[in-house]
Amino acid sequence: MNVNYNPASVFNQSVDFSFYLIFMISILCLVGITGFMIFSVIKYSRKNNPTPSNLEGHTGLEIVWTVIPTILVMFIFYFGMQGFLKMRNVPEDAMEIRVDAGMWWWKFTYPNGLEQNTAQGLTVPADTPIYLPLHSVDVIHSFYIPAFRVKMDVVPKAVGADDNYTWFEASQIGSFDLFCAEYCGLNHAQMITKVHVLTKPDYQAWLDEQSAGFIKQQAENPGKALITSKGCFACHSSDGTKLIGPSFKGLYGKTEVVVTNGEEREITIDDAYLKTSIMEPSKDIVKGYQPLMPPLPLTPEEINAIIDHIRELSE
Amino acid sequence: MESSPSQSYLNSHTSPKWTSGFMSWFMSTDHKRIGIMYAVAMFSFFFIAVCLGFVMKLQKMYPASSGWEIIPPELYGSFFTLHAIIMIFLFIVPGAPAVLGNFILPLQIGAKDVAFPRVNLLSFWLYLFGAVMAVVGILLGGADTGWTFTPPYSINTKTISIFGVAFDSISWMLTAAFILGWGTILTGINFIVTVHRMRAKGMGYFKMPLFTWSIYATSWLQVLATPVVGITLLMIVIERIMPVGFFDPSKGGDPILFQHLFWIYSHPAVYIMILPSMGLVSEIIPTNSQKPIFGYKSIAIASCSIAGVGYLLWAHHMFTTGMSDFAAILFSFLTFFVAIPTAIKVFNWTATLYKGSISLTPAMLFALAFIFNFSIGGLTGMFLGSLSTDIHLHDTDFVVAHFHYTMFGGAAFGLIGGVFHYFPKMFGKMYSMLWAKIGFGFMFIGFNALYFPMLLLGYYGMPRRYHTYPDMPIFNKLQMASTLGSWILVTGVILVLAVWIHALLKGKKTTEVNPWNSSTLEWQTATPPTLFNFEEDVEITRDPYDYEAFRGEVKAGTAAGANNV
Amino acid sequence: MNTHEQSLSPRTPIMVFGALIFLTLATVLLSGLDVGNTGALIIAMSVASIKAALVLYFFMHLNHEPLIFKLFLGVAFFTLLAIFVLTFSDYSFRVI
Amino acid sequence: MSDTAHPIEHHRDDEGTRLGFWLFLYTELFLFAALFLVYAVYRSAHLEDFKLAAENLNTTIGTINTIILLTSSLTMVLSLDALKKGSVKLAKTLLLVTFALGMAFLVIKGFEWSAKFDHHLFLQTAKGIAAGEGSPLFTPGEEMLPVGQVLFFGLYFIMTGTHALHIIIGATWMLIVFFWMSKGSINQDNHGVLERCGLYWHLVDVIWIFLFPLYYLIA
Ligand code: HEA
Ligand code: HEA
Ligand code: HEC
Ligand code: CUA
Ligand SMILES: [Cu+2]
Repeated sequence: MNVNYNPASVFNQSVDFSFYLIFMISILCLVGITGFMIFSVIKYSRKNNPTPSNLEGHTGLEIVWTVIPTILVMFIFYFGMQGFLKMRNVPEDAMEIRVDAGMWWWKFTYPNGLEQNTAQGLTVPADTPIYLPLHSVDVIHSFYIPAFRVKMDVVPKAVGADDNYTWFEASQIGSFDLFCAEYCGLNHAQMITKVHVLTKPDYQAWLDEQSAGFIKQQAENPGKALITSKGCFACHSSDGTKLIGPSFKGLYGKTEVVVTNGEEREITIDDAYLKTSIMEPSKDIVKGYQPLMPPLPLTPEEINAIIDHIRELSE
Repeated sequence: MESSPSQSYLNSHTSPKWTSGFMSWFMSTDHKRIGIMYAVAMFSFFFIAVCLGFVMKLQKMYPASSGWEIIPPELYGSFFTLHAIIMIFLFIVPGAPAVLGNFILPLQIGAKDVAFPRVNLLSFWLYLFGAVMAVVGILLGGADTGWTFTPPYSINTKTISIFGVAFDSISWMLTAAFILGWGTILTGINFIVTVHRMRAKGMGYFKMPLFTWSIYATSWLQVLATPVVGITLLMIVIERIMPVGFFDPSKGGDPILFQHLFWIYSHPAVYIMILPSMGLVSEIIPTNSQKPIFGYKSIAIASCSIAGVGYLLWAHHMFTTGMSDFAAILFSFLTFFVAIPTAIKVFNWTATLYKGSISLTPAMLFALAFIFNFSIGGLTGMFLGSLSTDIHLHDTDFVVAHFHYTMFGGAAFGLIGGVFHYFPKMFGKMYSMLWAKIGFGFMFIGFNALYFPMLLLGYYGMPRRYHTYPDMPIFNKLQMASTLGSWILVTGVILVLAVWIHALLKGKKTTEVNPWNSSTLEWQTATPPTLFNFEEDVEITRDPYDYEAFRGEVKAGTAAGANNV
Repeated sequence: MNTHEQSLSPRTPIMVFGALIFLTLATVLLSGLDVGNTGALIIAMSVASIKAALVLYFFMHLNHEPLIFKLFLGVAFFTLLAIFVLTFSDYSFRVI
Repeated sequence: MSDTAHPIEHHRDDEGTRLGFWLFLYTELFLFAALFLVYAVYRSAHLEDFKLAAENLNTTIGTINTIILLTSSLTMVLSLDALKKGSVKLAKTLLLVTFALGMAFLVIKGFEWSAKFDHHLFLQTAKGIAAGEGSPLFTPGEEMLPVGQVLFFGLYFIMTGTHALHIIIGATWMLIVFFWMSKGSINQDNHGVLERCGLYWHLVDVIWIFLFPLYYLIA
């Protein structure tokens, strides 16, 4: 079964109602207009009706087809607005999951600090309102779940500005597509992940298990946990595959050619180099790659942990 | 009635210095020659954009997982940007006013030329300069921002660079768009003054033909909206070169503000595209029904109210950007008010058919197809104007289908109809009716086969500007249908272009003044028109679409037209 | 050639000029007053509008032009107003 | 281009030309309107920063410049009046005075600009912000301006810069008109060009009338 668009959230009712209302009005207008055109073209063809009338207008008719559309569109507006207001008013008891987006990854942060990346997707309990503040680290993305009829742009904001948000309440168990709907460069079409809707008990079990693993990993290998949660794996692999950026495997200690300020130079990868690569990605560009890596906010400790892990991957 | 073929604008010239060859065109201030030059330039650029669209459709034939890749993602990104920049800034916005507005408007109001013929030529040069600059920009790397140039992406992107970062092709393209804007503005000013100052004796405002009305309304939008986008695009250029953060949040700017400024122009621009075509339809339908247009005054006023109201609803493109809820509701409310004058026009056109004497010339076929396609386009606009449904449909293929229905099924179909209508008058040549109708058939069917599936795709959640898409039966089938449609469509386009080129080169010569028996003024001058349009000053006594009076004049021999209708 | 009756004596322009200088100095002095942000904005913009109107009407001879010129000014003015008001329907309700 | 045969250019329609020129002026106005809109939005968002930043601008200099520009508008009007009355010589003198005032405005503006540059009110600080505090790009010790002030100066430079560009265009045009007046092709009967040049100049003045309080006064 295709689960991409089947109604699956509390918004479907109002959105789909508006949709069908407009659809019915449209079909009515279109059939009327087209029908009348075809009828006239046949009935009043040059052959069938060689002498045209000199009809210039009809005030009554003009009024009718000004007033009726006005009334119809006001209905359309009203129902559209009702549905919209519902989407903008988050229920008090909603559970918060923070959404971060960047080129070209998603990250979902749960209230207990658990983080999920693009490959893992967003897991939520059914029949629970979920409130999602939306952050972007670089350009505008758009958080879109067709089956839930929700969409909101993920806009990078100045310090202190209001963040965008959206919310939904899934009403069906299953996995649904989550797209990025605002053009954000090269891999815009790959910025896709899934929303997994679980029953409440299943969700609780999932959460406990994940959190345990997460906490364990964080304690044992903070670097790997960070690389996973910050979304580095969207562009870097740990098994030698070349993605958007170079693989982390065997990186440490390697000699390679980088372009700095337009000049090529050869370097050996060490702690200091890794540090600048991560803090100021646009300074040294590895030859053969595009300057696409975004600067990510990391504390010095976090960077050290990441570097430790990259070193481990090369041992 | 036949005209003496001796001195048409095609063999006389405005300048004593350049009397023949290329320069006699390139330096000509004659509004008719300028119109033709625009047409030639525009169609050349347009053809590039059609090819880009065609390739995009090919790319979408199969989903990603099938391994199908005609073009890599970075090319797809620049293709839809260039496709849109050419289609919008080089083709459809300057299109109707510059080609048919230039050619027909002065003839329709009995003027010898536009108010500022030299400024008119300057507009053309600006257009050509900007257009060539844009095309050179494409060759030098192009842009991959979408025609909406949304920051911060447009400020940061370096995806596309042939010469590395040294050549900033995005700033280059933005500057080209800025220059094109000035060409449009000057054309607009020219037409407004022409309409106000140069109408023939006796032609009151409500005796002007409806095409003139629509160009007049368009011109106001051009004058008042274009400068806003001009300076906004320059601000992006400045931001790319210097570290000021007008729209960059990391420097305190608000990226949404750019979208406001962009749509302040670009929403009115969609009415710049459609109004002239509406005007053409208002000419074609009464002519081919041989009866007055239904509700002349309300159509004229509707043109102006579309322009006026059209200025006030730009932010309906921004419902999902996170602007304030109040603004979203306000703009949604205002959006619906533009539907009303549009509805009035649509109903009036259909009512004109009633009790007419209809002949289905190619122009008429395109005009009727315009009504059908544009109704679908406009009605899908209702889904987008309504808040809750737009949240779902925004930035999906539904929007793409909506604007192709309006811009292409509407504006471009109207234009093609207009060209078929005025072709004999412009060149004194007749085209093949049969092949024109066959071309129409292909275009109409292909068009709907291409874009109707996209409406459904959008409803099922297919985002736009996607280089590829996830493998799902519903997506796969609809994408395939849409790609097949594009093949039929392109066959139609090629047929239509071939009909025109054939007619120009080998078509039957005609000097018939009024081949369609139209009652408006432009059909009363020679075919092709003489340099200054009218031999003597004209005086208007009747309404433009008073066919009864017109038939009387034909009988009395004071007007040109076939007697037997 | 201008068909309208025009007084070409320099009296009017000089008087208008006097008024403009006066308003300039007045607005500079008034800006010293403590009337709050909105107050200062309103005063400054009102004075500027009066000055602009003077320039448009007298220096740019709008007073001698036919009605159509004034209608055009009206169209431009109201469009400007609409842009500002509608844009602030967003920014008045949002922190950027 | 010399289009001798063209009937439109023979039959002169001064009022139509003026109408067209006014429309052109509105497009200029809308060009600036977009900038004013950006200013208004950021001012409302960063009120305190805008006020602090505005204190770096010198009100006296601003006032002097305003008066210079208003005076130049007056001399422009008088020049046109003189030409209409037939005293070409007086008209030429007044036009030169207008030109000189325009230049004076530019010179003063130039001094103001270079002072701002010296104080690093623009590029350097903006660069620091782009890199963000804590970034190695950021040189410690260099004064950091809050984003609101950077926006203020960015807008200040682009708006006064665009305005100055218009002054330059207007002044160049005046020189051309002056030259034509000397040649006699602009005269009592044919004063349209001077009139349009004047209209343009006054528009530049009107724009300054709004720029002045927004940048120099409401601090
Ligand atoms: C020629 C161009 C053209 C025209 C004429 C229109 C006409 C309209 N458009 Fe469209 N539009 C575009 C070109 C055009 N549009 C483009 C290019 C985009 C996308 C830009 C981008 O993002 O790249 C767009 C996007 C767009 C959006 C944003 C969608 C999104 O991104 O989320 C919206 C939202 O409100 C919208 C609405 C409308 C409306 C309400 C009309 C109205 O004017 C339509 C009025 C017409 C009718 C209503 C039909 C005829 C009337 C009847 C048959 C009578 C009966 C009717 C009723 C009773 C309702 N358009
Ligand atoms: C006028 C506008 C116009 C026209 C005619 C077209 C024509 C076509 N468009 Fe275009 N399209 C746009 C404007 C237009 N497009 C815009 C603005 C976008 C948005 C880009 C963005 O996201 O930024 C877009 C995006 C767009 C996409 C979406 C990209 C994406 O989001 O992933 C696709 C996908 O297939 C597409 C396909 C096509 C095809 C196959 C054609 C054509 O190949 C079909 C063939 C064309 C014709 C048959 C026209 C014939 C007309 C005449 C002959 C006119 C006669 C004229 C005179 C007399 C003057 N277009
Ligand atoms: C948007 C994709 C993207 C993301 C996300 C990303 N990178 Fe990168 N990265 C790149 C690209 C592309 C390059 C190569 C060009 C360059 O050197 O800047 C690169 C280069 C690097 C290098 C230098 C590699 C070498 O061979 O010299 C390091 C180290 C690095 N990234 C670490 C990280 C870390 C750590 C993260 C997460 C916190 C991360 N990256 C996130 C795209 C990305
Ligand atoms: Cu992120 Cu598109
Ligand atoms: Cu719109």
